[in-house]
Amino acid sequence: MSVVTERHRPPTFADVNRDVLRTLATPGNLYFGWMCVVGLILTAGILAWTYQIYIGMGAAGKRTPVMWAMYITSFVFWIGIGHAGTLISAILYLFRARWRTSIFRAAEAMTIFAVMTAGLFPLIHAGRMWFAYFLLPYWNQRDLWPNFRSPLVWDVFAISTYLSISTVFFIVGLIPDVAALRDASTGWRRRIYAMLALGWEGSDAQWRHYRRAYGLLAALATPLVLSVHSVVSWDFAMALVPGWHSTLFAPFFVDGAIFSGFAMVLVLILPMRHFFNLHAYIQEKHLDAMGKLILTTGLVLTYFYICEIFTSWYSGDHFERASLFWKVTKSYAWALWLMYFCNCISPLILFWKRARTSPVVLYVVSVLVLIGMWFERFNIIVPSLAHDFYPYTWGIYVPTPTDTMIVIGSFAWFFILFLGFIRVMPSLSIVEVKETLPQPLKDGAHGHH
Amino acid sequence: MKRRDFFKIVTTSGAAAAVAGCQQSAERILPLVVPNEQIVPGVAAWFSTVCRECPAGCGVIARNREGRVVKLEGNPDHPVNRGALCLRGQAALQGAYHPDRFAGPQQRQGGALRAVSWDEALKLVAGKIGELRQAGRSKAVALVTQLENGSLAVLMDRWTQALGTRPRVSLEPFGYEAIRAANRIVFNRDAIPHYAFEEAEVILSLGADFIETWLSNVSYARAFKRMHGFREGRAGTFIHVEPRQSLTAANADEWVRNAPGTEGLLALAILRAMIDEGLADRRFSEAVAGIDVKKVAEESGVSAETIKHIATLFGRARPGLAVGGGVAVTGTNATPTLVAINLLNAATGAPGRTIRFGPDSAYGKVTPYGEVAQLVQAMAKGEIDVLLVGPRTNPAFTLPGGLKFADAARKVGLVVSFANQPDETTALAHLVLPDTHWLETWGDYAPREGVIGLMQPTMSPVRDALPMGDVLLRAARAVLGTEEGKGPLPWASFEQYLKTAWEPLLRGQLDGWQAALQQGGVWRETPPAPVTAKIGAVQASRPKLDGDPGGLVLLAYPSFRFYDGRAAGAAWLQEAPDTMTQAVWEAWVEIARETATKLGIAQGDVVRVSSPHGAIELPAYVSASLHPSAVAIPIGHRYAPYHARYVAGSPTPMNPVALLPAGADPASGAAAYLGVRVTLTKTGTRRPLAILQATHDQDDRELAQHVDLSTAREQALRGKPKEHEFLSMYPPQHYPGYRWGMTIDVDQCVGCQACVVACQAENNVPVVGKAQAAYGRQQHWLRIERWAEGRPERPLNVFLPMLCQHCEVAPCEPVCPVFAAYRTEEGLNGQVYNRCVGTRYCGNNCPYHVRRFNWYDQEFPAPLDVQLNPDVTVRQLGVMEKCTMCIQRIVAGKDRARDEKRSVRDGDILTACQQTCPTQAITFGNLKDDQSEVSKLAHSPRAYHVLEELGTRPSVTYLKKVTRGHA
Amino acid sequence: MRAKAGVGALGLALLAILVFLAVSSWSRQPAAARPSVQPITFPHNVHVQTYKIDCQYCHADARRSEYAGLPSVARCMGCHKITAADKPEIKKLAGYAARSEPIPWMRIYKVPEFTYFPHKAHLRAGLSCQTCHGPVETMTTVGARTGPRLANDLLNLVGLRPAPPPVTMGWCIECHRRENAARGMHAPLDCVTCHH
Amino acid sequence: MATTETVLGVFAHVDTTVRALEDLRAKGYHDLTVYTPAPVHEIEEALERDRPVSRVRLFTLIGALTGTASGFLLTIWSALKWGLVTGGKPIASIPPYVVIAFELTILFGGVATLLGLVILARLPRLRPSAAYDPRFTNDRFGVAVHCAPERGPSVRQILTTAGAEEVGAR
Repeated sequence: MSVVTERHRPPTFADVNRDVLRTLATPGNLYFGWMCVVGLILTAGILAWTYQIYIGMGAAGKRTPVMWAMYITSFVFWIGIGHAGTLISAILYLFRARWRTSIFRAAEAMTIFAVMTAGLFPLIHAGRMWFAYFLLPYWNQRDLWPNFRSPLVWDVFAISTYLSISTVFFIVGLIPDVAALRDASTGWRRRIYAMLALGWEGSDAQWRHYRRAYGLLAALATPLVLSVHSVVSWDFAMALVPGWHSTLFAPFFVDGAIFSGFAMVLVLILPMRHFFNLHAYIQEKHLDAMGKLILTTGLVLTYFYICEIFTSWYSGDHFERASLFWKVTKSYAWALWLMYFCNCISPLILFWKRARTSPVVLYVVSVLVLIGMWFERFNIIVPSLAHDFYPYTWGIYVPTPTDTMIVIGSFAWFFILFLGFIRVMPSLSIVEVKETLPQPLKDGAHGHH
Repeated sequence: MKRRDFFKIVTTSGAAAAVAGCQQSAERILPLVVPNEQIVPGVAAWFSTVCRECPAGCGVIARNREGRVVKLEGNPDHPVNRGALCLRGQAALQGAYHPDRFAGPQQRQGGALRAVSWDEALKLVAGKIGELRQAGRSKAVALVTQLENGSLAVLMDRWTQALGTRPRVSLEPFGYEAIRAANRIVFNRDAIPHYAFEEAEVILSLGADFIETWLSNVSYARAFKRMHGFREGRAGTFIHVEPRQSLTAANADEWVRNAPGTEGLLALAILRAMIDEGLADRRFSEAVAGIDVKKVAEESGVSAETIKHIATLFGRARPGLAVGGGVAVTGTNATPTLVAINLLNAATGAPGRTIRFGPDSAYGKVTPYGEVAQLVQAMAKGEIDVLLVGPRTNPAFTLPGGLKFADAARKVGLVVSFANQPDETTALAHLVLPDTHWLETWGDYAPREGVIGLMQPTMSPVRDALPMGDVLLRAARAVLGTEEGKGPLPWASFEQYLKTAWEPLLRGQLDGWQAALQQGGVWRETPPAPVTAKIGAVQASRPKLDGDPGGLVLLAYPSFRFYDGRAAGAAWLQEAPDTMTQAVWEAWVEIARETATKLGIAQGDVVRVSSPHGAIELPAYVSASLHPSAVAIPIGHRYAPYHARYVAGSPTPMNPVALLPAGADPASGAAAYLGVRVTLTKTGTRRPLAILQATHDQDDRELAQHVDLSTAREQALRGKPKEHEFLSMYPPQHYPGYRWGMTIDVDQCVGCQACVVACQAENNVPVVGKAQAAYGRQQHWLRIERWAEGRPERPLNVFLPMLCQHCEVAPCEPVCPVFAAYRTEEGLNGQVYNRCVGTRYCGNNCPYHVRRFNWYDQEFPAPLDVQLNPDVTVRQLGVMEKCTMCIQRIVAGKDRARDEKRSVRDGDILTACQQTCPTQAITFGNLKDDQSEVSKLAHSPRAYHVLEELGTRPSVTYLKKVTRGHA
Repeated sequence: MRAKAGVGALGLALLAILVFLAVSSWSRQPAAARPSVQPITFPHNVHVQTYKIDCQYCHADARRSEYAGLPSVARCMGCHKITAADKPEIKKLAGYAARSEPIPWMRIYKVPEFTYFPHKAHLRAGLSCQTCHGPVETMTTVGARTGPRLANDLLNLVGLRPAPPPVTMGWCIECHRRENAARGMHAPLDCVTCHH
Repeated sequence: MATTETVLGVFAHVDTTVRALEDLRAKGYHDLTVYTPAPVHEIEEALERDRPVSRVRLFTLIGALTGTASGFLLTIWSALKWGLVTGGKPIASIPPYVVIAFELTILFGGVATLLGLVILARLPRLRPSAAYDPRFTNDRFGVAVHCAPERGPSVRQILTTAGAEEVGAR
């Protein structure tokens, strides 16, 4: 516990190894308690899903015309969350933003788990999930293939690609760290880590290929990140529904995704920093940088909201205008205004540096942003459908215990994965932290030993 | 139950096997024991019969597949309905397959009905009647049936004579006795004539709901649209006077809202105005001597200008037709009112042209309500020991509450009901002898003079049942101690009697019986008899009303969905919305907005409606159009026991007849449906109605379009100015064979919902129940929307049947990830259920919202599952479904054409909705053929597409409604 | 260590629920029919080959109906009142006839609920029964393995294209395509022709 | 180890390691393996002068191009199988297929990159190489020199002079 107390002195390479390995020690009661709570919620969610499969989609509150509701809302929400990780690891890597190093591992893990959570929702949502494999292209005796014109098939491709590439990226990034774990552990753990480390030694040849491959992966992942949420946004933009049919959607969704992704990163990192005493690695300047990013993306999002309102007014399209007016004033207006408050107003506090460096303020803003971003998707999906072209069928969606439980259960699923992860894998990148540390020099100012 | 399983059931039923035995293992196939000549498994056999859901007596052909009737259609040869059928006729199947049908005869033992054998049951009846006969009290036996005028009626009358009982009572709750009485007075004919709506130039209806239930709704709706529908520049005018905006009122060019009970005064005032304008003969002055148009205007709430305007319009018509009916002319002043209407007719030259005595309606044979009331009084006095109540007759439900039928029935020693499903009367009966459903029985019925419909069993009985005629014959022989072939009632069965009775009718015709069976009966032209009108003074006054003088006038009107309640067992009808309110399942009390505001009642509040004779509690429907002095409740809403699965909570009585007094119109003996004032009290609870239409305001979206008559005429002559073509980035679509399309003439649609139920019957569309329907989960593939424009209290109503538009550029198709939705080579929007994963993307992206998702696995409670159309898949939970344009009929039509080595022509393929439409608003056919009807209509100047600006290019073309401005 | 055991138990419980979930969703799939022994050992070979009875003599509905139809018990008895009346199998038949009971044959050929298959149209196109039903004239009781097979599906999955098993969609389509190409027929390939 | 010997020097500092490398280079020792806990720019620079650019990018390129091609092939070929029209669009609708092709480009490119890494870096390695020491993933740097046995002492000399904490043969 040496380094942390001596804030004035940056950690050494050995400190890094020790501090990271410390996070993998046997969990305490607090951790087990959390696992239990999250596990119970997850169990309830799974039971709700089972019930829904058995009874039919009617168990969820969907109806004509609101045939998509909380499941797709949560799907888009989780995909959005999944954006921060790859953004931090790929785009910021290419931009050589050094502050990313202490947070990117947690963010990447979050990405993968968020995408895994998101990936469940199309299944939960499908009326006959047992035939969901129809969406995959595979050889079959009937010669039937999916309809590649459907944005849902694009989703299948985009999301599975995103999950694969993120996982590859994540695993590649983990290899040297797992090697460090291997060298520091004993017994069966050592054997498992040894297997996962693929015999990494950190030789110059390995590093050479590794760095090249990592750079290329980052280069591939960058357009991918931007494309995935664009594709998801096209689920809506390609449809005819007023409130969905907009060319604005791709950048709008990508920005929102980054916005919510960073909020989620903060929601995960701040407690980690607190409980694992990682103040030396996750410093105020890191928080400050993320605060700035949230503020920026929040302002961009506000601009998009204004554009959205402006275009539907300026289009002169009767359906668009009616839809907008209805959203702003009628049954779901509370959700819309809640969203505006969370996404447009609450991040403004981050204009102050003191707010950006205060973990409490950041945490509160992040939670608000997450709520706001969930409702953003809700506001795009539900009210647009509830008040679309055909007045005969207009109707309000009312959630049921089943779909509410499933959505809450999805958060439990995400957190259980994340809580599991931080106990078995280094949640800080040992290698990259070392890279940013002052090098151990015998003759330099900082050298010691 | 899967749709094709009944291949097995049927085939077991070479003999009359009960459907209960249908639980076969899924892998067994059972051949017939003895081949049945008429039935080929997999090929439909059609049997003609007569619909007995109301006394209109439409001809029906029943589609029999593997021994079970799966669909009813109107008999195209029948002169009454010409192939069309109303929603009640379509839903009659659900009566035959009613899940609560009695499994056999029942006897009340210890308060509950228990099964007994036919022999025991018959012995009981015969014993009781025999006893009375021995005691010389034969007159203590009473037989009450629905209106019968064929062989069964003759047989029953012979029966009553042979046994010396009281004369038979033909009980029809809506008997139109006052029309008969008025005709007696004015035209000296005790009859209800045939009204030739199609010949009239102007129709003036004073409360006659001829599109809903009045006399013969299918026939008159059809004739009305022939007169009223826009055809090559010609279109008649229709003025309707009623305090409530009924479906018929909504179809009027001008709906005049009057104070309840002032129809007679209005008729006289119109006549007065006609005379003043010189549009009617001076001899009619005598009749309207005391009438002052201004005073009538004051009393009726109809302005003097309106009265004069109507007089001008109607007076110029040669001929016109004035009809009176409905609740508003069934008060204590009903006869004078209808006399006044008769005089209007006489003044415009209607008799002999639009009003034809000769082909008189069967309704003329109904026992007047006054006599029914006498019977009930006799029962109450204990003069009746045996009461036999025929099938489809439910006096405990349909007789006014003031008559206290239930109390009277408790004084009867033996109440026998022939109903085959439980109702309010079987609840009082000591013995139930279930009659066969009319689809399972022999019979005949003459809806009007000259038209005799012949009934034959279209399938074997679904449950153990005997025709009432057989039971009566057997009982009588047991009483009289005679044998078969001897005595006054020698026939072995009613079937034998029927065939004997028909012999003289068919004399001289080779194979006459077969021909009559095939045609569905015999008909010949009956020329109209000349009549002269007798003009005398008319004492038109307001009706006498019971109850709190400060209360609201109760308008208890027959529901076009349930008639008097006999059709209410069909879940299809419960879920077919009332077109005006778009409410399903539960009944409601329609309260004028003014009254609701005053009493603080909001829509869905449960309101207690009380009269001196009873009280019922119903949810409120707040109406902007109802006359403020009235409240309206539909008659006929009741639930069958199996409806419990569809409606949560225990059902409450919904019958407004229970609030009515026992009184009658003294001149005719007609029941006074307009007879009581009621008071409303809020109960404080809420029970929101299941209303399917979110709003009647189309918010300038031009879904239901209309054009005024002069523009329509001009365009019909000169053609419509060409509109811009929609541009496309893609090459035009190629159709190698046919291209199917549909046109729907909004001007022809009267909103009767027949197509909705026909579609449900044809396509195995499930019923979902009140809560689900209220939550937007109804499964109908076709719906009729009511769009209202203009002032809410006097709106212009347009009915828009909405179904899958089969768009050429369908928004639903490209979004489907698995090609479950795609465009077929024949221009349909295909939906492959077994490929569907249930993402519901198509449902979102369909701007018309005609796609229906299976939120649950919908059940078809046995034996309703036997009705399922074997040609249509029963959809599993989690799949999307929608209108297929009856693809199974298209396949069958092409198959037939190919057998004959030709291509499909107009008429080869009729969709279920098109087939049953009384006004022929729907046309289906090949759009590639320039000569087909559908092509011609699709190029009409009135043609438009719903939400055309979206560029979906639908295959369904609508023709605009033609409005008459201010008539 | 207790904490670890708790986490493990939780994990196991979740796994169990997931398995249940999988099974419950799988059970929603329609079950396939299984062949079984017929109530009477009916020798097609004797009837068709020895006595040269036309298929449609017994399956008389094939040319006019969706279904091929089964002979009524009366039709069987038409011959068997006299012919071979002493054989045990015929006695069984006579028993059904005497009791006025239908013979509970096991179904061999069955298309799924969501598939419309008309015999009539295929006969009109000139197909012989054997094209689909195999050499029935050589069989005693008809037996056939129809419908999708797992092995076939797996082979397909890896890109091999084995011949589709009889009475599967691939099999229907193959024939329709072949006949359209080879004989200029107009066998429909439109989904909703069979699936409606 | 008949013909060559491996001499390992363990360093605690970057500057000493770089110095050792420079010295070895100057003396003509090119057959080196350097172990570092993290990539160090200076060390890389010292080594990179001798070494070619990693060929991983070739894998990436081929993978990505294969992805693009298979994306278009799969979509167009499978659409032609049944030729179903949806929404009035052509059977082979290129714009939507671009999305699939793009995603497959990335997917195949990424997988190929991983493959390239695994192949070129000779992963997975079942047994650690002789010169490896677990400290190299912690805070120590290793320089392994492969040389003829007779040159061993001279190498040791260079390493020790440069500042190695520990020098030994492996």
